[in-house]
This record gives sequence, C-alpha cells and structure tokens, in this order.
Amino acid sequence: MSLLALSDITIRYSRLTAVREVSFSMTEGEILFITGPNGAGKSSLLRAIAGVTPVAGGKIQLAGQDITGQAPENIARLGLSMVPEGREVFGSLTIEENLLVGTGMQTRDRNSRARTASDLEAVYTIFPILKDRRNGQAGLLSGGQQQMLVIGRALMTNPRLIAIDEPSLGLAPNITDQVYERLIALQAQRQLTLLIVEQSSARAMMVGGRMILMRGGQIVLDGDARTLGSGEAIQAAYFGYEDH
Amino acid sequence: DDEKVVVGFATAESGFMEAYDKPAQEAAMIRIEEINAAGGLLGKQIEVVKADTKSDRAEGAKAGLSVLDQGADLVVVSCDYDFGSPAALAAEDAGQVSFFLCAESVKAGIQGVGPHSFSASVLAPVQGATMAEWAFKEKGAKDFYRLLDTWTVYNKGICDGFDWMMPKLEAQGAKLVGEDTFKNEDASIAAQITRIKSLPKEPDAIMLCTMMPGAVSAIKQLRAAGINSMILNGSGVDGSYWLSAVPDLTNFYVPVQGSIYGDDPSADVNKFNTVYKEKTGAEPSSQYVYPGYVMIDVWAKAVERAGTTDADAVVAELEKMKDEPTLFGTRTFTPELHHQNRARYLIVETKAGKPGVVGEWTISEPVPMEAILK
Amino acid sequence: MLQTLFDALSLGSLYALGALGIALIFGVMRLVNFAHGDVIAFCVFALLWPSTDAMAIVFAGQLPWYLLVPFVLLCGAGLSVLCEIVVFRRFRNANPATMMIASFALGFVIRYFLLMLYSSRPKSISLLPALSQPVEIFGARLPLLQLITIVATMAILIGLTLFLRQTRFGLEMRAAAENFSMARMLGVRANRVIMGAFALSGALAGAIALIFGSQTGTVDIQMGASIMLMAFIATVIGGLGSLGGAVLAGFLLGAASVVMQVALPVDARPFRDAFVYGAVILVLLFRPQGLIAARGTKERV
Amino acid sequence: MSHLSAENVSVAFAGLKALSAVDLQITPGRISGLIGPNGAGKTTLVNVLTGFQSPSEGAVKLDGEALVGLKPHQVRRRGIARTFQGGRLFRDLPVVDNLEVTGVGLGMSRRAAIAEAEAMLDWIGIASLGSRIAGTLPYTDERRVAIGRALMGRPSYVLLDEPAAGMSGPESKELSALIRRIATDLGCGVLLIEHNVGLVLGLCEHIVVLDSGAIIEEGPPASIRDSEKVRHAYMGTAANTDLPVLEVME
Amino acid sequence: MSAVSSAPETQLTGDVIAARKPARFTLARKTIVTPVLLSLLLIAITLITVMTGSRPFNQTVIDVLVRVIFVVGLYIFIGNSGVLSFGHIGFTCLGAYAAAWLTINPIMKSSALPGLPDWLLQTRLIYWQAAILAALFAGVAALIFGKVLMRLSGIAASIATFAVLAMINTIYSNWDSVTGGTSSVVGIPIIRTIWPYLIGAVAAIFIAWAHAISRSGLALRAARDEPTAAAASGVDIPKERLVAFVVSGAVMGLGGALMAHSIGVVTPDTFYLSLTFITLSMLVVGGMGSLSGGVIGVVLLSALIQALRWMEGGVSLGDATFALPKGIQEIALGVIMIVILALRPSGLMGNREITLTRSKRNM
Ligand SMILES: Nc1ncnc2c1ncn2[C@@H]1O[C@H](COP(=O)(O)OP(=O)(O)OP(=O)(O)O)[C@@H](O)[C@H]1O
Ligand SMILES: Nc1ncnc2c1ncn2[C@@H]1O[C@H](COP(=O)(O)OP(=O)(O)OP(=O)(O)O)[C@@H](O)[C@H]1O
Ligand SMILES: [Mg+2]
Ligand SMILES: [Mg+2]
Repeated sequence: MSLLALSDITIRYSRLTAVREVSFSMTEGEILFITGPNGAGKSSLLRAIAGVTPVAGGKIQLAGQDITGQAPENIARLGLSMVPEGREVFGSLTIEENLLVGTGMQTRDRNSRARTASDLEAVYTIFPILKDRRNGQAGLLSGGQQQMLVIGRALMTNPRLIAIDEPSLGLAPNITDQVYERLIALQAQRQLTLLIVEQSSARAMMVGGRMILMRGGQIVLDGDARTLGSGEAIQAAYFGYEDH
Repeated sequence: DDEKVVVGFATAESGFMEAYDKPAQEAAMIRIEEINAAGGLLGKQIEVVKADTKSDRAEGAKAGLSVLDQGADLVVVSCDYDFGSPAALAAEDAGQVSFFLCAESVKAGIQGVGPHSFSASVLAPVQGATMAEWAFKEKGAKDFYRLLDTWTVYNKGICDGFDWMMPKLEAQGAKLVGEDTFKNEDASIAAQITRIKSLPKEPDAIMLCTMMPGAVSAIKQLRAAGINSMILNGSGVDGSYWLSAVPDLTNFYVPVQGSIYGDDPSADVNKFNTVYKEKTGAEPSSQYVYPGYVMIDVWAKAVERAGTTDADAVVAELEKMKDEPTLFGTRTFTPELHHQNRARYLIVETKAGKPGVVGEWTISEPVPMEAILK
Repeated sequence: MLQTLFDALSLGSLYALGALGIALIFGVMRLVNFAHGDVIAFCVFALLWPSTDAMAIVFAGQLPWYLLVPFVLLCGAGLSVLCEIVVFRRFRNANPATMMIASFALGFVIRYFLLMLYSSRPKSISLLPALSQPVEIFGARLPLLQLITIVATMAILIGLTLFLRQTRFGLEMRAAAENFSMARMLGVRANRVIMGAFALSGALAGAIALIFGSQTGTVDIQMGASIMLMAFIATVIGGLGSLGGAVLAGFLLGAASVVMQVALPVDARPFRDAFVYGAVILVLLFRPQGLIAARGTKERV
Repeated sequence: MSHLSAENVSVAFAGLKALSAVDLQITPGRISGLIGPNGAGKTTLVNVLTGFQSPSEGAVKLDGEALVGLKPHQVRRRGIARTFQGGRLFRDLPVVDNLEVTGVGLGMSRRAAIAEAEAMLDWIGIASLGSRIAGTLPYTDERRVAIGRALMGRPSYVLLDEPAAGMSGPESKELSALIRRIATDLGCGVLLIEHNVGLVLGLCEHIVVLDSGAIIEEGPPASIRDSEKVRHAYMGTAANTDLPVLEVME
Repeated sequence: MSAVSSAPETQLTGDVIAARKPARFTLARKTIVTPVLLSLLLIAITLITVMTGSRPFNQTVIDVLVRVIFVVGLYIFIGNSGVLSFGHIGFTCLGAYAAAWLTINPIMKSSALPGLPDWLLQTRLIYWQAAILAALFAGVAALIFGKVLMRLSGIAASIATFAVLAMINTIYSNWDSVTGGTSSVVGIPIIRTIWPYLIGAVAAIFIAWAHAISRSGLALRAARDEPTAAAASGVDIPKERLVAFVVSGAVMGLGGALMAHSIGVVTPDTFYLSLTFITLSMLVVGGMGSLSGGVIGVVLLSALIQALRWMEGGVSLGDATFALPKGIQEIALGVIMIVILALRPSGLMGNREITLTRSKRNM
C-alpha cells in the first residue's frame, strides 16, 4: 500500500494556478526526487502535503488516511516531517529548543523520552556545530548552519515520511554529502520514506531512486533518477523553460 | 415661538456623562411639567426637544445645533462645563440662552461661553470655602491638609475656594500643615498617604478636592491607612450609593444644596424627593438633581417677567435676580456673574456609614472674582 | 523610607501583573492586547448584578474569599479565551497594527456592553473588607492588602516562570509565537497553546481586578485602562517577549511614580507623569530592545 | 591602483571568533571568490566590508583610506554594494521601484532613478519583470533583481552572497554569464560567495578559502581545486564539483 | 572573455547601460489621479451637505473633513514608515492650542491665559493665518521630538511616541497659566462654513501625495519592508523617517487648528487616547498602506457611525418607530470593525490606491 498518494492536486494563488492536477504516490521506504525549473510548483506541492497551503482540488492520502484540508499538526502527528523552503528556524529559541519543539507529540510515554535524548545525540553527531552552539540563539547562526538545524529538527520527530525542500540550499558541499548519507542510512534502517525537492540532477543520479520532473505546475517526466538525470529529456525540459 | 415655547436638551443620553445629566434633566422635566400643568409659559405649553451629545465634545456641538434647528428658546447643556460648552457655544453663536444643568465652573457663564450662558448650580470655590470655614468655626479644626486631584477644573475650583478662605482662617489660628496632589485615575495614592502619615501630628481636617470615582478610592485608602482626620469634600461626593465601599465611614463632610436623605429642613425639598421618586422610580442619588429644577424655575420666571422668550430680554431679567428664592436656596445673577459666588449650604455628615444633615453654613463673604477666576 | 519602598512595591505589583498579562499574549501572538484593560473591568463588574441604578447590587461579591477568588479568576480566563476563539483566532496572519486595532475594537465592544448593562456611573463595592486592615511590619504601617498584593505578585511570577520553564507549554508557546505555521508543521497544537496563554492572561486580569477592586472599592468602566497603559509600557521597556523584563519594568514604573511623587516639589507634582514618560523615552533611547532583551530578539544580517 | 580591502580584520561574537585577522582585497574589473564551510565567516566578512558589522580589530580601506564607523548607507554611497544571502527584496514594491530605491538612496532624482532602473533591468535581461510586485517573484528572478538593485548607481564594488543558491544548472549558467559581464562590462570589482564550487572555480581569477574565521588557502582556481586542505575542509565528494556550470565555463 | 556572455540585446553604446530619460513629471502625472479622485469625493460630499442646508449635518461633515486631515496626517508617517505612532494626536493638541493662542480675543486671553508672553497676548490673527502658523508650530515640535525618536523603530518607537503624547497631555493639562489646564479654553472663533475644512482636507491629501511620490516617500516605504536592504541601498532611514514625521506632524497641527475652530473649545483630553484610537482605527480599517485607504476609511466609518446614530435616534418605518437601544452604536461599530479587519486584514484598500485604470502601482 502506498504511504503517500496524491490524486489530481490543484493549487491556486488567487488567479495563478501553481499546480495543476498532479497525481503520484509513494510506497513506504521509497526515495523520490522532485526537480524542475523555478516556479514549477514544487514547493507549493510540498506545502500542500504538509497542510499549510490549501488545495483547490484533489485529494491527499497519508498512511491510508485522507489528509486533504487537515490541520498541519494532525498531519505531522501522522508521521510527516517537513523541511520547508527558506530556513524556518525559530530564530529566538536556542538551537536545542528548536530541535525539541516537535518532540512534544510524544512526551507522555517514557520510552520516547529516552528516544528523544538519543535522537538529539544522533543529530549532534551529524552536525557537531549544533552541539557546540546548543544554547546559542538559532537566529544568529550562519545561513548554512540554520539549514543544518532545520534538517536536524526534521529528524527529531521520528517521522515515517520526510519531505525536504532543497536540502542543499546554502550548505557547503561536504555537508550536503553528509546530509544525504544520513538520509539514505535512515531510509535503509528505518524504512524512512524520502520526498526531496532537489535542483541538482547530479545529486539525484548519485543517490538513485525515483525522479519526477515538474514544469508549469505539471509532471512532465517520471522515472528512475539514475537514467533520467543524465538524459536528454531533462535538458529538454529545462530548455522548454528557457524558451518562454 | 408662536404656539409653543421650546426647551432643547443637548445633553448626554449615552456615554459616561449620561449618569450625571439624566437625573438633573429629570428634575428639569418635573418643573416643566408643573409649569405646563399650571397653564404653561406666557400661556403657551413648553415643548421639549432633545439631542444626544454621546458624552463627546464634537457631538455636543452638533447636538446644540440640532436643538437650535428645532427652534429651541432655551438650550440646556451637559452638567459638566467641558462637555456642555460646545453646545452652549453653539447657542451663544445663535444668540440663544443656554443653561448648564449643574456646572460649577465660572466659565459656564459670561467668563467662558458668553453673555447668554448661565448655570443653575453654585461655584465650586464656594464649596471649598464653605467647608473650610465651617470646619474651623463649628468643628474647631485647626490643622488643615489639602489634597488635590488635578483631573478637572471642578476639583481645582474647590481647592481654589479653600485657598482663598485659608488665609482668613490662619489669621484666626488655623494652619495649613501640608498639601499634595494626585490624579483621579491613580491606581494607588499610597505615596500621598505616606506623606500625610509622616506629619508630626495627624491633621484635624483634610480638604479633599476630588470627584468620582477617584474620590471613593482616595477615601478608602486614607481610612485603610488608619488616617481618621475629618475629610472635607465638595458636593461631588454627595450620595449614599458609594458608601458601601468604605464600611462605617465616619467623620466625613459634604456640602449640599438640598438633602436627598429625607431630612432636609425644608419640607418642600422632601416633597420634591417624593415626586422625583414617583416619576423615576428611585430617590435622587445625589444633590445634583436639584439644579435642573432650579434652572427651569429661574428661567421661566425671567421669561414671564420679560413677557417674551427673546434671549436678550430674558437675560436682562435673569440679571436682575437678587436672592431670588427657589426650592433649593436663593439665586442671584448679575451682569458680571451668571453663577453663585455665595450660597447657603447644608452640611451632611456621614457617621458610621449613615449620612445626615448636621448643619447649615453660608460663607461670611462672597468668593471674590480673583479667587473664582484663578 | 521603608514605607515608601512598600508603596512603590505595591503599585509596582499592579503594573507588573498587568504587564505579565500583556507580555504573555504578546509573546504568543505578537498582539498588543488593548482589550486586556476591559477584561479587568469585566471581572469586577461580574461581581455585581447588571443594573443601571446608582446603588450597586452585589452578587458574587458576597462570596467567601475562597470562592470569590477562583470565581473572578475564572471570569477573566473565560472571557479572555472567548475573545481568542471569537476574534483573535481570525487574525493569525494579520500584521501587528491590524491585530492591535482589532483588540482595541474588541475592548470597545466589551466596554460599551458593560456600559449598557451597568450604566456609566462608577459603582462602589466593599470587596474583601478584611484586607483594608492596617498591619505593621518593620515599623511601617500599611494596609494588609498592600502586603498581599506584593506577596501574591511574587508568587504568581515565580509560579508562572516555573510553569513555562518546566512544562513543554512554554517552549511550544514561544515556537508558535515565532512561526505559527512552522510550529504546526512540527506537530505543535498551536491553537490550544495560544488558548492556554489567553486563559493565563485572563486569570491575571482577574487577579488585578480583585486587588484593584479591594483597594479602591470602586467598580468603574475605566478602571482597567490606566493600568493597561502602564502595563503596556512596562512590557515594552522591559523587553518585549521577556516576562521577567515586563515584571521588572512594572516595578520600576511603580517605583518611579512613587518616587517622583515623593521627591518632586509640590508645584511640579502635577507634572509627575511627564517626568515618568520622559524617563520612559530615555530608557528606550538607551535600550531600545528593552531592559532585559528577551533572549533571541537579536537579529543578524 | 584602487581597491577595497579588509586588513587584519577580526570579529568576535560573545566568545565566538567569527573572523580572525583576515586580509582580503578586491579590485575593479576582477571577480574574486570567497568560499568556505558553513559558519566560516563569509557573510560576516561581507557585513564588515559594508558597514553592517564593525570589526573588533583591523580595518576596511577604500583606496587606502580607512572607512571607520560609517553606517551601511554611507558605505553604499561610496560605491560598495552588496546582496544578501536571503533575497531581501522590498516585497511590496514593484521591481522597478526596488532598483529605484537605490538610485534615490544615492541621491538621484526619482526621474533619473527610474530611467536608470529601467535601463538596468534591460541590461540584466529582465525588463519584462519591471512592473511585477517583487514579493511574488520566483527565486531566480528574485536573485537577479537583487543584483540589479545592487548595481544601481554603478558601484565600484559589488559583493554577492550566495547568488546561485537554489538555482538549477541552466539557471546558474545564466547567472554566471551575468556576473562576468558585471566585471568586464561595468568594471566592477566583484566578490562572489558561493557553495556552487563549479561556479566559483569557473568565474573567479582569485579565490580565498575561509575556515573557522581564518584564511586557509588562497590562489587561482586550479590551485584551489587541487588543494588537499580545501577538499578536506569543504568540498567533499565529486558530486559537488561536478556541476554542469563547470563544464560550460571551461 | 565577454564572448561567453550571451547578453541579451543591450545597447552597448559609449556607456554600457544606456538610460533614456523619461519626460518630466511622468510620475506625478501617472499618480495624480488618486489625490484628484479623493478630493472630488470630498467635494461631492461637501456640495451635498451645502445643498441639504442642515446645520447639524453641516457640522457632522465638518467633523469628517477634520478627521480626514488627521488620518491623512497619520498616513504620511505610519503608512510610509510602517511605524505605528500613538503620538500624533499630541501634535494635533499643539496645533489646536496654538490656534487658540493666536485667535482668541486679547482681553479674554489675558484673563484666561495670563501666562502667555506679551507679544502673544497682543496677537490676534485670522483663523487661516493661525492655522498655518499652528501647522508650522506642530511641525517644529515634531522636528524636535523626531530628532530624538526616529532612531527607534518598531514597537519601541510606538511606545516612545505614545510617551510624547502623554507628556504633551500632562503638560497641557497642568500648565494652567498658559493652557488653562484641564479646563476648556473658550473664545476661539467658531467657523461654521464648511469650505475652509474642505480646503484643509484637500491640501492634506495633496501634501500626502506629494510626499509619497517624493524620493523620501519611496525610500521610506522601502525601509518599511526591509530596513536592512534599504540601508544597503544607501537609504538614511532615520532621516527619511524624520522628514515624514515632520510633514505629518504639521498636517496634524493643521487639523488640530481646524478642529479647534469647528467646536470653539479646546481641552487637553480631547486630544488623547480616544481620538488617537479612533483615527488609528480609521486608518487601519481603510488600509494603512494607502492614502486612499485613509480617506475612504474615514468616510466609510463616519457614514457608518452616523447611520447607527440615526437608528439609535429612531427611524420611522410606516407608523412604527424603530430605535436601537442607546449604546448599541458603539458596540455595532466595534463589531463591524472587527469583521472588516478579519475579512481584509490589511484594510479595505490594502496597499492599493484608487485610480481610473486599476493599475497596481502604489505611487
Ligand atoms: N504565496 C504565493 N502567492 C502567490 N503566488 C505564489 C505564492 N507562492 C508561490 N507562488 C507562485 O506559484 C508558482 C509556483 O511556486 P513554487 O514556489 O511552488 O515553485 P517552485 O517549483 O518551488 O520554485 P523554486 O524552484 O523557485 O522553489 C510560482 O509562479 C510562484 O510565483
Ligand atoms: N550576530 C551574531 N551573533 C553571534 N554569532 C554570529 C553572529 N553573526 C554570525 N555569527 C556566527 O559567526 C559565524 C560566521 O557566520 P557567517 O554567517 O559569517 O558564516 P558564513 O561563512 O556566511 O556561513 P554560511 O555559508 O553558512 O552562510 C557563525 O558561526 C555564526 O553563527
Ligand atoms: Mg521552491
Ligand atoms: Mg553566509
């Protein structure tokens, strides 16, 4: 059964239709890259899945439940962890507080407390700088450090599905590597499902998995990342963008 | 003008002034009904028109214009000078007589609004002067303390009268031992109280120049701090409706033009109270009901004497009144002053939470213009 | 001297309690809640039966203190939560000016509603008369109420700080304040959190109402307004978002007021507030971020 | 020769050394690169150069004259422009006005500023965006508008903070052509901060590598690419340097 | 090298970036429709009023015009800078008292306000001269306060402006010999013809427009959204704020003077919190980012208030008179304001200006 299923999703901003009848689904443990030129509607789609942007039509299902129009917190509680575009850190909280915000969903039971502590350690191992600065104000971090923080935060909530909008944004190349290594490891260990908006097709090729290419609010290509990434089709898709 | 005489009320029917305007207006209505029942004024019935000032100055000006447009021969304006003056000015502008329901500032008259404007009440300085002189002469108070709430002219007026009287009393042995100010809305007057308590000896009397609602708060705090001096006030705190706030209040004095407590020396006043209760369902809540009645009374007399409602003729007749008797004391108007600078006051004492008339006092000389205009 | 200290503390406590109520809501919604003063007024009026007579008809005011206190606190919390559900919830994404004006309009509605029910005349009530007894400590004689005010404020302050520190509520509140939709994406039930903050703030309004009502014996439509203003100022100069700062600034404002009253010559005393506000401007010029800049209000380029 | 330089600049934030004794020089007509791990101090250095951050030690000099205590707007008026890591456009204003603001800030009349803004948009190749409200633009366009805004009044120096972040291959290719034109056609001294190493290596004549606030390496692109130190501290696997831009540029 | 650059068709003439100078006053011509339309609206309202000939209605419309001046004055600062000011009504107070000082008959003045300097006691000006001086006086006061305050931003600036208001209020309430203290100052000539108010309001609108299209206005609006970027664009933010503060202070002063002449009395607490909030509300409900919003906010809310008052006063439908209970007006007004704001959080007009072409350009 699919973990996430979108059928005929349409998203509108007043007069502009940003996403037009998009459908796709993901099975548990799958890696899916979404790529495409600017303004293709990738971020809009992710925000709609997370419940923060209303859809004008269509249906979204997560773990078998219809989540269309559901409150974001309820969707999060079903196991979606979202890293939105633009670093949305809580600038006035400390770094550690930022990491802990989402763990409130589970504090009641004891195990989860221990788990939170170990999750925290895990995040700190990937991004040691966050540990060094754990009591510092998050808003003062450098751009890339903030990006590390939001990715780390997404890992803290024990999700089934992580949706990340451009994980490499502002990250140093070697850190990007580490982020991907970690995500893939989690995917392998925990059957974590990954939905990643990524501009670098080289990256998608390297990681593998499935890839969707969006343009003008629609899916124009859907296939294996390794083969699609280098192909002519992708070039064509981009040149299609440059034509207009 | 041909068939009827029109009295226009440009007063507050809503907003915070309503509570002050309405009772006096009811009393005015009582007098109007009496006149109408007795055949009217100049043989014509008095018709009443109203416009709501909403307790707002700009609205007040509109209300004034509105009753003028409806042909008012007399424009009755809000009790308070500040809120009544825009409408009174509109009347003045149109050359019509205006009466403040119960304003106690000299500006509610020639000195402020203009030559066609009057007030039926008594100047605030008279109240301060009355209380000081009475407390000294009748109660033997020697050490006075002056506590002024700077919120309104009315408050300052009471203290002005007190200030004018004090030097005379000091010549006879009284003493001002200290003074202080506060603001009506102050959440606490603890600092002021501390200053009083640090005096070598508790003063005999505290002249408290303030008004509602800060008055209750100040009195309560004074007593709670254990200060038991006489508290002298202006008429603004008359009424028993608030006494529950300070249980068993004692040694507390207020000057009034007539008693609402049923013990007025004049039977007519007590009768009026009954009529008022029949009409409105409640006894007068304070002495500020009475000026409304006085106002219609003196104006109607002046109209009868002038034989016309023409403003200048009526003003001329009003200015001839000297010690004109009314139900609530005499009234004098002159071409210099459309207000009372001297009046007989009843003194109400509150003792163990019960108010009652304990005396009567008229200041030895009228408060002079300099003190009034201060 | 000691007496003056107590005076300053007790006035300061009132401002501090007010500032806490405002700072809580500001902290969670970036909303300067001008309706807070009217919630205070509402709590006092709730002790009376609606009537437009001059004489107050006491209703809940006669309850014994152990019922009276919770009653008033609940009134405040209830009204405050109602305001949030009916009004403020619709302003989650509005800019601060819009929210501020909405809160002002809401206060206006509450105020005129009370006016209709109770008329504009201030009413009197004897609330917890036992508290008007003077007591003596360290040679200073002061009303018991002053003492209780000071102690209660301290207790509330400590309790609230602990509550916000020790429970997740505080963290979630601050997260929701900073970025409402991100907090929700992380599973924070932000609407509930905000409601909780409103309930707390309303209860604080109730506490002020009780103290203020017992102190002045007056029930007046305007009674919340001046405290609200001072509290608002205290919140800002204390450092927006910092509860401790709000409280500190509340006490300082109270102290400034009392000290000016004591120190100024009699002719200058009516101008006391001008000096106090002048001091406010000075503080802002030297510390625009407030006395205790809330952690994390710094911004980087 | 005229130049903008940071000399021995150090910045500390409450115990954290964000920059220590950094020297850097930018000359008109040349593109210099500034790379380094996250938190290395790149943005902080730009902040120091543009008056947003005062150094705890060292100085910024324009043609040898120290710029001490100047406010950001004063620095800008001396011809040192910058962009920001986040777009920071005036979101409620149309694109033309976004550029116009700089003109006005530099003392032009509105008329002259509009004229130059339109010409600038045209030069960048986004003339069609002129009347769009800046807040509704997609990412790439936002970046180009920000660059246009910085170029108003023809500054001598322009410091670009991660202009290509979030851009796809073809988009960064376009951008890199634009940056080159800024140096050659306008004669600006450009400082380019980027994590797209391909772009930096392809464009810059001189590259400075910062790590933990200190310069660990500097030199021409080839030597940087081959530096073991840089590869270790910063670049990671081949996926990063293998970006399409590199192919095009070389 | 430049071979690589695939530059789009640029005119690489002598100067690389060739600018065509637009004609003079294009900006003014493009945007002047807005103030003209707004003025026409006010003129139409005035003409209707004059035709009805009702004195109370005339007074009501005078009030509306005075409010327009206030709200437009607020807009000049708040709308462009984005800093909410609670202090502007203080400048109105200064203007109103200045008008009183300059126009009251010297005999009354020397008895009511003996503390005024001699030359002022002797002066008696015509109302419009006084209004202009009052505006200047308020402008100078704004300059002095602004010099100190404009370094602040955000809520700290708001509170500081409020402190200015409170200081002015405290001083004017207690400096008895110069201001008459809390008591009303009377004797100000009452002007009941509507035209001066119309002229004042139209002047305010054009001043606001001129400021908005000026360099200073643009720079300030940019700084409102993104102060950091504005500074990096060479904008001296405190200076631009100060310019707006002074201009708006002067307009508020003008409004204050006219208000004094419309009622004939001034007191300090007329110019305090409630006026502050009413004018702010009108601006915010109309849309604080737009001049049209300010004007339309005043006109609509005033019309609404008036309509509710009539209903309170009683409306006859057939033989039945239907009247709302007293006090409902304020409640209804509050509720309607909340509803408008909930539906349109950035006000009725948002950031738009009324124009003939529906262009989005915001000056
Ligand atoms: N809040 C909004 N209001 C109006 N239009 C919007 C809004 N958000 C996005 N858009 C528009 O919707 C379209 C799709 O935007 P979206 O951000 O989803 O694209 P994207 O594929 O994520 O692009 P990018 O690669 O730049 O992140 C764009 O044209 C954008 O301008
Ligand atoms: N205002 C500040 N207060 C405290 N620390 C700061 C401040 N500004 C920057 N820092 C710290 O200084 C260091 C350098 O930050 P800077 O933004 O210059 O890094 P950067 O090289 O631009 O990184 P990135 O590539 O991630 O943008 C970081 O560790 C950052 O957290
Ligand atoms: Mg996107
Ligand atoms: Mg950076």
